Amino acid sequence: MTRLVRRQGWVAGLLVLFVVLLVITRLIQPGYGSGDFGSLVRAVLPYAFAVAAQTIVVIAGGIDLSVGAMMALTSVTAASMMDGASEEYALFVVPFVLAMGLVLGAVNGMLIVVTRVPDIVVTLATLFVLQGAALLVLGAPGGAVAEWLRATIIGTVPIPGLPGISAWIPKALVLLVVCLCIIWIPLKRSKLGLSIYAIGSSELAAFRSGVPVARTKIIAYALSGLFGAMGGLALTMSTGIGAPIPGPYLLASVAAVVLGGVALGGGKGGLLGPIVAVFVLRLVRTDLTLLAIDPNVTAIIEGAIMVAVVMFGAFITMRGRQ
Amino acid sequence: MSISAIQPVPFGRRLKRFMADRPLIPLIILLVMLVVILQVLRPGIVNERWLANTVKFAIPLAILAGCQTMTMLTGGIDLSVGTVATMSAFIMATQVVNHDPAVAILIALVPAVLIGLVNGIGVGVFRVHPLIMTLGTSLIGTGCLQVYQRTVIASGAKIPPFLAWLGTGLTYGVPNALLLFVPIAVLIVFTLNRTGFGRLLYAVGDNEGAARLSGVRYWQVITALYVISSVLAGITGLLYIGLIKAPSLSLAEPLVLPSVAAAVIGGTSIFGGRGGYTGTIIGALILTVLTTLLTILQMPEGARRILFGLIVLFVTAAYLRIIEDR
Amino acid sequence: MTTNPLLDATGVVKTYGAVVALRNASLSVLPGEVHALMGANGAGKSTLVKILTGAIRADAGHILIRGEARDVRSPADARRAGLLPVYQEPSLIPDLDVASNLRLTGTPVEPFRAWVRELGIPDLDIRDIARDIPLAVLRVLDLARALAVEPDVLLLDEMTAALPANLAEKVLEVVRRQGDSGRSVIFISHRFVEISALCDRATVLRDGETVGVVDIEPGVEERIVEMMLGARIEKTRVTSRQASQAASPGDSRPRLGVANLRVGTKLNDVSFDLANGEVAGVVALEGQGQDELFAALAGSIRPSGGTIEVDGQPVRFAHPADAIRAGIAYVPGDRTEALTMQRSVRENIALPFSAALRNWGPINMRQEGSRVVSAIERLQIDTRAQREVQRLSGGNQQKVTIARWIAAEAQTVLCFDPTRGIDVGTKQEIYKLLRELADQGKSVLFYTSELEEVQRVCDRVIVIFGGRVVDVFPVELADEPALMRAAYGLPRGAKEDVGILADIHSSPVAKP
Amino acid sequence: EAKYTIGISNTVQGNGWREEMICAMKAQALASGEVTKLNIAHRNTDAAGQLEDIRNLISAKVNAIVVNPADPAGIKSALEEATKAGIVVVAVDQAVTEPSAYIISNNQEQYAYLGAKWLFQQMGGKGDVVYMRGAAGASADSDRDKGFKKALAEFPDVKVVHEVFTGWQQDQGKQQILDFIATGSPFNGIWTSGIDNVIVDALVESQTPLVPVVGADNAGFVGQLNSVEGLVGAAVTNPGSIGGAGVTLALQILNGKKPAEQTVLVEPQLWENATEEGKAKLKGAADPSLSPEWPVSISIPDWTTYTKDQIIACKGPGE
Ligand SMILES: Nc1ncnc2c1ncn2[C@@H]1O[C@H](COP(=O)(O)OP(=O)(O)OP(=O)(O)O)[C@@H](O)[C@H]1O
Ligand SMILES: Nc1ncnc2c1ncn2[C@@H]1O[C@H](COP(=O)(O)OP(=O)(O)OP(=O)(O)O)[C@@H](O)[C@H]1O
Ligand SMILES: [Mg+2]
Ligand SMILES: [Mg+2]
Repeated sequence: MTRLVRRQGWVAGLLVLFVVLLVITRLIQPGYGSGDFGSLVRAVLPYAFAVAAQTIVVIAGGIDLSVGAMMALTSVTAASMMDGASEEYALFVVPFVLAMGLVLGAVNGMLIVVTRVPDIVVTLATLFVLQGAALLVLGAPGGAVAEWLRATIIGTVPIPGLPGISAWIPKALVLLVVCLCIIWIPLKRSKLGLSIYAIGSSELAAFRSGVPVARTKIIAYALSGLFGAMGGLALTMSTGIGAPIPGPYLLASVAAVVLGGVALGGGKGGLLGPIVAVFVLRLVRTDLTLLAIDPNVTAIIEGAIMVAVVMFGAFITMRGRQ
Repeated sequence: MSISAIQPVPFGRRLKRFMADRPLIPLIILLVMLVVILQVLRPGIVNERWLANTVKFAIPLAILAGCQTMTMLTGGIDLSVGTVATMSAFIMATQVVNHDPAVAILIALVPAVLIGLVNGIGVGVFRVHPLIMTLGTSLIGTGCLQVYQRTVIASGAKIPPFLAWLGTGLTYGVPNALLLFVPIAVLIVFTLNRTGFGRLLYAVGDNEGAARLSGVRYWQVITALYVISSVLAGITGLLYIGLIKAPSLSLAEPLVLPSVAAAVIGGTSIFGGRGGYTGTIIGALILTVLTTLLTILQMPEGARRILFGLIVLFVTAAYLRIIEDR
Repeated sequence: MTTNPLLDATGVVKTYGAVVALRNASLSVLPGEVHALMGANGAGKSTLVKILTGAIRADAGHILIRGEARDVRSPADARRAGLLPVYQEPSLIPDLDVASNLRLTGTPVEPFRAWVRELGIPDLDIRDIARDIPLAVLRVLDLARALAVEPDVLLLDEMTAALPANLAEKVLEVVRRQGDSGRSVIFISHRFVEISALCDRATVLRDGETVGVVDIEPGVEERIVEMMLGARIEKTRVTSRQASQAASPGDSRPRLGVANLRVGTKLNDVSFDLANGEVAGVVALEGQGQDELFAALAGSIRPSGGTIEVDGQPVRFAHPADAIRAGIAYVPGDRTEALTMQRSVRENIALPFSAALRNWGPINMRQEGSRVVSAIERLQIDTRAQREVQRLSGGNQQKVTIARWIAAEAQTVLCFDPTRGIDVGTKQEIYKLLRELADQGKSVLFYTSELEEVQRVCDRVIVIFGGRVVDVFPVELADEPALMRAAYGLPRGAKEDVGILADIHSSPVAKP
Repeated sequence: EAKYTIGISNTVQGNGWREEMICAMKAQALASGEVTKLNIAHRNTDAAGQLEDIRNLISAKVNAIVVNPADPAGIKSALEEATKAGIVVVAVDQAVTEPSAYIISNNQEQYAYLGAKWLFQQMGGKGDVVYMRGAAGASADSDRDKGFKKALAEFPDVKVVHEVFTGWQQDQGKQQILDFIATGSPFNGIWTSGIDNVIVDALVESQTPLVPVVGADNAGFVGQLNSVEGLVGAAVTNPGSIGGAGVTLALQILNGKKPAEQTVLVEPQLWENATEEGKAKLKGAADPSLSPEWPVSISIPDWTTYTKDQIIACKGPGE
C-alpha cells in the first residue's frame, strides 16, 4: 500500500514540479502563452514516444538502446516513401511504418529470446543495424511529408464556445495522449500488461507462474518498436524530412524513464511518470533558453538537475524506509 | 526407456564442457577467426605493423572496458569514462603549455578523482542508479570542460613527447603502450581474483544484502570502485591523447559504447556478480579487429554498420552458447 | 491395488555439466494418496519436482499422466495437465500485489481467500505487494493459490520448512484433506512427524536414484533413514543432548545482555541474557517479533528503544559490520538473503574475511583455503557443484550460510531456523555443531520452527509472544506441548490440547 | 546604442570548428556594439531539437536569429514562424530552404571541389586517392561529396581506392588510415573532410612515404604543412568565423540594409605548400597559439570587425 502511495506520489510530485516550472516560465517571460505551450508540446512529441518505447521494455526488465535508431529508420522510411507521392499515399505509409516498427521491435525481442544474449547487447547490435539500414534508405537528410500529416500537429483543437481553453489544447497534445492511451490503457488492464510487469519483476517467478516469458518479452519489444515508429513519424511530421542520424533520444529516454519513477531493472512504475518527466525536462530547456544562460553552463545545469532529482527521489525513499 | 548407468560422454559435449570451463578459449578462437577472415579478404594485411596498430588502438579501449568490467561486476556501469578520459587528456594538453608535464598530469587527474567520488557517493550512498548517475556526471563534466576550454583557447595545446612516445611509439615492433597496459591489466586481474576488494565487488554485485550481512559496507566498496574507475579512465585519456595527438572536446566519447560491448563480449554480466577482466581484453581486441575488418571492406556505410551490428550479436551469442553448460 | 497411477515417472535423468542431479529417478502416485518424496539434501527431490512440472527439461525419462505420455514443457503446460507445484522458493511475482498475482495465474479469488483463511492467515490484504510479505506467509499464499484451482496432483516442495508451527499445522491439516477428497499430493519434507502424520507411501531418493518405495506405517522411519543415507548411516546416529552438556552458569557476566529492547510496534520490551557457552532457544509463532529481535541483534535494523550489551559493554549497531566486530554473527532464515548465488562455495564462506576496509588487500589464499576447507568438512557440504552456490541443493546452501560463521570464528551466533529444509542426517550434525560451539565457550541464540529440536540443542528456551518474552523455560521442562502452549501465550500448566501434533502423538509425554 | 537581442541556434557541441563559430558570433556581437544580449542555444541535437530551440528563441522574443541549420529543410517551419513573428533569420554555414531566411554560407560543394581538384593535379591527374569523408548522413558531408565527385569526373584516371566515413572524429580517422596503410595497398593522395592532422601524424608515425594531403585550415594541419619535412598538401579554408559574418548580416538587415541577394556565399580559398607563393600564404596564416582543432581563418574580410583577442576571449555582450 505504502509502495503504491509512494509511486503515485512521485508522479504527483513531478506534476507539481511541472506546474511550478510553468509559473516560473511565466515569470521569466511574461508573454509566454498558449502558442509557446504548443511549441513545447511539439518539442515533447518525439521524446515522449521515445520514452514510451523505453518505458515498456524497462518495465519488462530490459533496456532498448535501439530506440533512437528505430526512430531514425522509421522516419527516413516514411519521409522517403512520401517524397513526391500523393497526399493519399500517406494513408498507406503511416500504417506501413507503424507495422515496420512493430515487426522490427519484435525482431529485437526474438533475438533476445533466441540468442539469450543480454538485452543491452542485442539492442546495441540492432542500434547499428537499424542505423545502417537508415543510411541505406537515405544517405543524407531528405524526403518529404504529406501536408495533412504535418497539419495534425500544428494548431489547436477547436472547442466550440471555449476559445480560451481550446488555445491551450494543441493538436499535438491530443495526438500524443490518444496514441499513448490507445495502447497503454488496454495493455495496463489486460493480462498481457500484467505479464509484462511480471517478467520484469522476476523472470523465474513469472515462468513458474505460467507466464509465457518469451512471448511476453517479444511483445514488449514489439510495442516498444511501435512507439519508436510513432516517434519516427513524429520526427518526420515536425521536420518534414527524414534524417538517418539518430538524435539524442536514447539517453534522454533512459533519463526520463528513471526520472519518471520507473525502476531500471523492471517490474515497477507506469507510463504517466516518464511522460511528465519529459515535459519537465523540455520545459527546463525552454527556461534555460529564455534566461539566455551561457550554453556551456546549460549542459552542467541539465546534468545537475537530472542527478539532483534522482538523488532527491532516493533520499525520500530512504527516509520513507526508516 | 531404460537407463544404463553412465554413458560415455560424446566428444562434442566433452569439448563443450572443456571450453565452458575455460571461457577464454572460445573467445580467443573467435578472435583468431576474425583475423583469419581479415587476412583472407586482404591478403598480407596481417603483418607486424598491423598487429602493432591493432594493439595500440585496443589498449585504450581495453582499459576503459576494464572500468566497465569492474563496475558491471557490482551491477553498475560507468558511462562517464569517456568524459573523464577526454577531460584529463584535454586538461593535460592545455596545462602542459604552462606547467611541468608531471604537474599537468596531476592537475588533469583531479577532475577524474572528483567525478569518481561524486559517482561513488551518488551510487553508494544515495543509491542513484549508476546509469543515471554516471550519465549525469558526464553531462556535468562535459559542460565544465567546455567552460574550461574557453579559458584556454589562447594558450594552445601540446602533447608531451613522453606521452606521444607511449601512445604511438614502438620498441622492436612492440607498442610502448604495453608498458602501461600490462601492469594495469595484471593489477586489475589480480585485484579481481586475489584481493579482498575484488571479492567484495563480486559479492556486492551478486547479492548486496548478503554482503551487508557479512559486514560489508556497500558505500565504501562502491565509492572506492568508482574512484578507481575514474582514475583509470583519466589515465586512459592521457594515453589516448598520446596516440591521437589531437586534443578535442569529444576525444574519448566514441569509446564509451564499445567499452561496454567489449566487457559484455568478454563474458561479464551486466547484472553483476559474474565475469572477469581477461575476457574483456579479448573482447576489446575483437572489437578493434572488427573495426579494421569493416574499414577494409568496401561497401556502403549503411551496410558496414549493419554488418558490424550483426557480427557483434553473432560473436556474443556464439560465445554464450559455447560457455553455457546446458 | 489395481488402480492406475495418476502420475508415473520412470528413468528420469538430469545432469548439469559434471553434476548428475538425477541418475535414474522414478515416482508413481496413485489417485487420492499423499505421497512423500524423501531424500537427503541434494538427493534430487526438487529437481524431480521441477521436471514433473515443466520448469526444467529432463535429459531422459518417461512421464505418464493418467496413463498418457504428455509433453510437459512449461509450468503452464503442467497446470493444464492438472499438476500444480509449490516450489521450494516462493513463486509470487515480487513487484505485483497479491491480486495481480492471482490474475496472472488465472486463480479464482474467492476460493483463494477461503484457502488463505483456512491456512491460518485471517487478515491478508490482497492489495499488498508480494515483496513486502514475510517469507512464511508467501509460502502459504503459494499453497493457497495452488489449492484454489483444485489440481489433480499437488506437488509441495518443503512446503512446511519455512513455516512456524502454527502455520505448518494448518498446512498439514489441509493437505491431509486433499488426500481424503481423492486428489493426490506429492509431499517433500525432512520432518518425519509430518510424513507419518500425513502420507500413505514414500518414495526415497538417494543420489538422484529412486532406492525404494515404502508404505508409511509405524516404525518405518528407521528404514527410510537407512535408504536415504545409505553408507552415511553410521555418522548420523543421534546423540540426544544430555544434562551433563548443559552450560556451566558459573561465568557471571553474560555474553549478550538484552534489556527492554523495542523495535517499532513488532517488538515490545524484550529482556534476556545469553551466557557464554550457552545455547538459548527462541520459540515463537509466526510474526511475534522474533524476526525483528534477530535483525536488531545483528545490526540489520535499529531498535527504537532498550539496550544491548556485549560482555557488559553497551553497544549500538548501525550496520551488521558493527555487530560482527562485536563478535555477533547472524544466519538468516532465508538462505537467499545470505548467499551470493553465482559465486563459489569458497567465496561465500570467506566473504566476511574481506569485509572490513583493512582486509581489502591481497588475500592469503593458503590460509583462507584451509579455513574454508575445515568449515566445509565440519558441515559436510556436498561440494560437487561448488563453483556456484546456486547449483547446490537447498540444504547444502543452508549449510554454507552457517559454515561462513564457523570459519569466521564468531563468538556469538544468531541462528534463525538453521535446520529449515535440512535432512535428518545433517540436522544431527548441526545440533552437534551448535553444542560444540557452546562447549568451546561460544554463545548461540537459536530460533527454530521445529519444537522437537529445542530439547535436543538448547540449554534454555525463551518464548516470545506478541513482541514480549512470555516465558523462559529450563530445557528440562521444554517439551513440545508445553512449548506450544507457551507459544500461544497460554500460561504454564494450562491443559488444553494445542494443534495437530498433540493429536497425532498421543504419547504420554504429550499428554501429561 | 545597443538595442538588439540576437538568438543563436547550433546543433553540434564540442567540435572545434563550431566552437570557433560561436566565439566569432559573440565577438562580432560585442564588436558591433549594437547587441545587448545574445541568446545561445548550443547543444548536440537533430533537426527536431533545433525546431525546439528556435521556437524557444521565438518565445524569448529575440530580434534576429542566426542559425547553423542541422538540416536545410528540416527547420523550415520554425524559421517561417520566426519570420512571421517579425524576426530576422540568417542561416550560416549551410543553406536553408525557407525562402524568407537570409543565408551567408561557406560553399561546401566548392570547398570539396577546390581541394580535390588541386589534389588530383598534384597527383598528375592519375593514381589512387583515399577519400576520407565526414559523418555519414550529414548534409554538409553530402554537399562536399558532390564537389568531390565533380572534381573526380574531370580526372578520369584518378580512382578512389578507399572511401571511409571518419564521422569527423580524430581517433576514428587515425585508426582507419592506419588500417588502410597496413593493407599495403598503394595510394597517391589523401583527401580529408577536415580530419587532417591525425592523418599526417599517422603517415609520419608509420613511416609511410608521404603523399599529398588535402585538409581544412585547422591550426594543427596548417602547422604541419609548414613544418613537416616532405609533406605536400593544401588547406582549404572553411572559416568558422562565418558565424561572425552571420551576425553582421543580421544586424545590417535589422538596420534596414538588406542585401541584394538572399544568399551570400563565402568562397573558400586554397592554401598549398607546393609553390613559394602558397608557402608564404600558409606562413602568414599559421597560428600556433590556436587550439589545433580551430580553423586559422578567424576572420572574414568585410564581414567581421572583431580582433583576434576578442574572438579568443570568446565573450559576448554583457559577459
Ligand atoms: N501520456 C499520457 N497522457 C495523459 N494521460 C495518460 C498518459 N499516460 C497515461 N495516462 C493516464 O494515466 C493513468 C495512469 O497511468 P499509468 O499507467 O502510468 O499509472 P500507473 O501508476 O502505472 O497505474 P496504477 O494506477 O495501476 O498504479 C492511465 O490510466 C491513463 O489514463
Ligand atoms: N542449476 C544447477 N546446476 C548444477 N547442479 C545443480 C543445479 N540444480 C541442482 N543441481 C544439483 O543437483 C542435485 C540435486 O539437487 P536438488 O535441489 O534436486 O536436491 P534436493 O533433493 O531438493 O535437496 P534439498 O533437500 O537440499 O532441497 C544437487 O547435487 C545439486 O547440486
Ligand atoms: Mg530441494
Ligand atoms: Mg527443517
